[in-house]
Amino acid sequence: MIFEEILEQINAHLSDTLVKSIDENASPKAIVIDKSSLDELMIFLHKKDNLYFDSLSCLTGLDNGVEANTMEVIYNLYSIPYDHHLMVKVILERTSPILPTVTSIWKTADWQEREAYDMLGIKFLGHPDLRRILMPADWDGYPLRKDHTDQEYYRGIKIDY
Amino acid sequence: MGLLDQKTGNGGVIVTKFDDLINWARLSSMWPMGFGLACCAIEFMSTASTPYDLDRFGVIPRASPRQSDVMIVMGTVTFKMADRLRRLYEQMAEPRYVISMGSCSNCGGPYWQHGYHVVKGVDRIIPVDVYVPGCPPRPEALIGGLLKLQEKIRQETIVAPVAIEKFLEKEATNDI
Amino acid sequence: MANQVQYIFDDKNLRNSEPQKYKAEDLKSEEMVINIGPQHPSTHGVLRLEVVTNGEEVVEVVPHIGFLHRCFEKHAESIPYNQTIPFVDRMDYLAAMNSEHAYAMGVEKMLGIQDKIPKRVEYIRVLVAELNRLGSHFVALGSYGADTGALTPFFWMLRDREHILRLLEWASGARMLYNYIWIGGLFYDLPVGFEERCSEFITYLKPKLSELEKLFINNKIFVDRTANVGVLPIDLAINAGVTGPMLRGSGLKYDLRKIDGYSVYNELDFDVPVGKGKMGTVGDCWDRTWVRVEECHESIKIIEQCLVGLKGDHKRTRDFDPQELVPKKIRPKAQDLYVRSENPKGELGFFFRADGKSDIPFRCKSRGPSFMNLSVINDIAKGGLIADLIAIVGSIDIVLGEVDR
Amino acid sequence: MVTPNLSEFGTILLFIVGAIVFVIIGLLVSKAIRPNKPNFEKLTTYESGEDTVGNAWGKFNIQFYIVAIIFLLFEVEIIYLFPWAMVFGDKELIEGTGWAWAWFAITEMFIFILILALGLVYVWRKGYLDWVKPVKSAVNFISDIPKEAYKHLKE
Repeated sequence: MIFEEILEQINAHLSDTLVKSIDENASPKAIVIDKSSLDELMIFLHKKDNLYFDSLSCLTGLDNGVEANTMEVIYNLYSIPYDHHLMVKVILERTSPILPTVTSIWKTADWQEREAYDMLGIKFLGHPDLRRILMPADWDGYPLRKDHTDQEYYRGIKIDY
Repeated sequence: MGLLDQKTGNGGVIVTKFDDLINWARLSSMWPMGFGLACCAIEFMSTASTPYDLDRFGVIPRASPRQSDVMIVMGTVTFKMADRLRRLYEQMAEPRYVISMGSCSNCGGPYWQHGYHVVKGVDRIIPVDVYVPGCPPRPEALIGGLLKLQEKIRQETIVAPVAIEKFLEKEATNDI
Repeated sequence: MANQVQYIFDDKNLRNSEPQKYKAEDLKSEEMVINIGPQHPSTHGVLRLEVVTNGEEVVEVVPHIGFLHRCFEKHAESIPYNQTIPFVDRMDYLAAMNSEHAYAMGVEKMLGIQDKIPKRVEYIRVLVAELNRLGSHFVALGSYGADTGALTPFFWMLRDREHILRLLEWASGARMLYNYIWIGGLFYDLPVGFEERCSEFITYLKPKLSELEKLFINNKIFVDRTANVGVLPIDLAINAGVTGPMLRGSGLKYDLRKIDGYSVYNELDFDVPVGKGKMGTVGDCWDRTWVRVEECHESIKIIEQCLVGLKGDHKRTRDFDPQELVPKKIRPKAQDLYVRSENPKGELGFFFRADGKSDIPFRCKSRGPSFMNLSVINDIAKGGLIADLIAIVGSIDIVLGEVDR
Repeated sequence: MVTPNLSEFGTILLFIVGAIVFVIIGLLVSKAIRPNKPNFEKLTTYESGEDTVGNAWGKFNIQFYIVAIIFLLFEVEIIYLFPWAMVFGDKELIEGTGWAWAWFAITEMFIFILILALGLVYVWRKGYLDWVKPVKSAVNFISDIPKEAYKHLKE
């Protein structure tokens, strides 16, 4: 089931305006969608009997910097029965990065979304408990943002060298 | 160990100073607390096991700080771990020593530049006695660190250094 | 000037940095919250489990992680590709070679040179990666024995692992964290006589492994401690992103070395052990441990084939330079790429975003297998006893450097 | 040989006093040597580096109480056997009564033990002894993807 057939399935069963653009030289090939159609697409990809994307390999949060003023969330999906990959990209504006959660479909998204929130401040609507997972709870700022500057002291300890 | 044995030789009766006896007892049974954080903990495990045996130095890893004399900080200390490390250090019984094993706990190690969550050296949290360099330090280096700590314990004395305190008091009174 | 102590003490520090989920008032009458906290012999590092117990029975397990978060992704997007390899080693410090192999394969695929890597380099990479897999499984089995109360396997396993460490030190110069697999080749070629010493080690190791199985794996006490404990059904495993020996223990023949066939794994024949529930149900702690032991046998088979290959048609020649394909300036064109490989703990994946302008990756996210494997601990440990919880944590075989990255 | 004017119990008393003194000296010497600097952090309870939640006076499960009571019951039974054993082996009594005393004492003790054994059987049959093991709740997660999809990956 190569990339083009997956595209046909999506356009056939869901609205064909759903896929905003295609990124050919990404490996695995990627489709860019809008966050409003995220839920619908993910459920379709998970449940469709000839797609069966049953494992969300990697959910990546990404900050494109202040001048581009966008953030991205990239889902790497893989289907164990049919052994095919798909990359789904969602572009959000940087000031209020909010998008729906997919924990109801894949349980592995729970911790990965919490990590994306912890590192970049991307809020996932409907997430069971969106808290910081790696950083201390009282750490201010999101470390992986391009414009992040560390606070000077934490517990009285100088952070920079 | 050099402390007590040159005093025997004639019939097995040991005549020694009180300090020597206590220091000899303390340095031959340094029980470290199993405070394994990262890669250095695995290197400590291979130091404690078969080819580089630590038991011959009396070093037996203990699980809780209450029963341990030495805290070997093995690995990277992060800010979230700093509070716990400070509490565990405080909960250790008094003649306690700290060996900072590995360059992560010495000075932040490879994470010194971009490690926002890494404490740049465990001596910002607790006083350290011996620093063992290496990333991770070879087992021989860790054993060297333990021997260095034994030399340090050998010079300790129970009796407070009275002369210095008297001098400081005299110094303090006449410059008011 | 040496750092003087700067830590400011405040008794609310602990709660502010990692708050408890359960306060004292919202506990039922005879429930108790126990912290199997960051400093605990059986958590294999700095993992904190907040366990709500009712007498001996575990009502809920809340894992708290992040105590070893060493900002890998910040480093990966601040320094060039080739300088990130030491940080990749320190992520899963038990299987550094496998992680380097995955990272190097990813960058080579971005540069488009992954098919031009000389065969000898590929064989050396697989050889040292499988040696490192043995070392990682040895520590897993050894510390699992120590968790369930048998110290002999711990010392046996670390004694055998010492041979591997010395072999890899002879090849790369370091015992645990090697920086040996570079992007496009290797740092050094194998020293002369490495293949002979390695086959000696393999012949020494085989009886040791069967000895271990008799003493530890088929030991009645160990079987009673682990059979039917922490059963992970296959549906939950796949959905929760569990991979590696845990997924294979639950009965799915899913090994990336076979499915993706990357590097030269498609030329080597080895089979993939799958949990069959010999001592209890499929997917319990015993199955996961048994799969790890069988994988050690498979790794030995792979190592033998690699040695035959390295002594045979991929022999060491005088003008073989392992660094000939290592590019001076690594500047891949703008693209996204997700590469994955089979780590001893599971599927280690790297997502790259190269912007094509600089030789520093724009974003490099690493998907740690232990991070996913650990997230199922509440589902499989709930309802068991505290002693079973310790056995389950041991069977998941987590490495905190990879959980927290 | 000088007859010791200490009675039997005198030597035992000396032995006890010697033991107590020996222990006290050991404790006092180590108390004098070791540094003693308590502070708030050191006196907090150790729970592998974390704060404790709630106090330790939690209510325990009733099973622990039942097993403790049953143990106590049979412990007391053993204590009653000690004085019996002292009297049972007494030489003069056995010769004096021509072995009748031995038989009487042994049957009396057996009756005593039998009654208690009856109690044990009762407790065992009623099931108060067996520990109520928590039933492991199976993980009820049903994936949307049918099992046949993985057939080729399962032997």
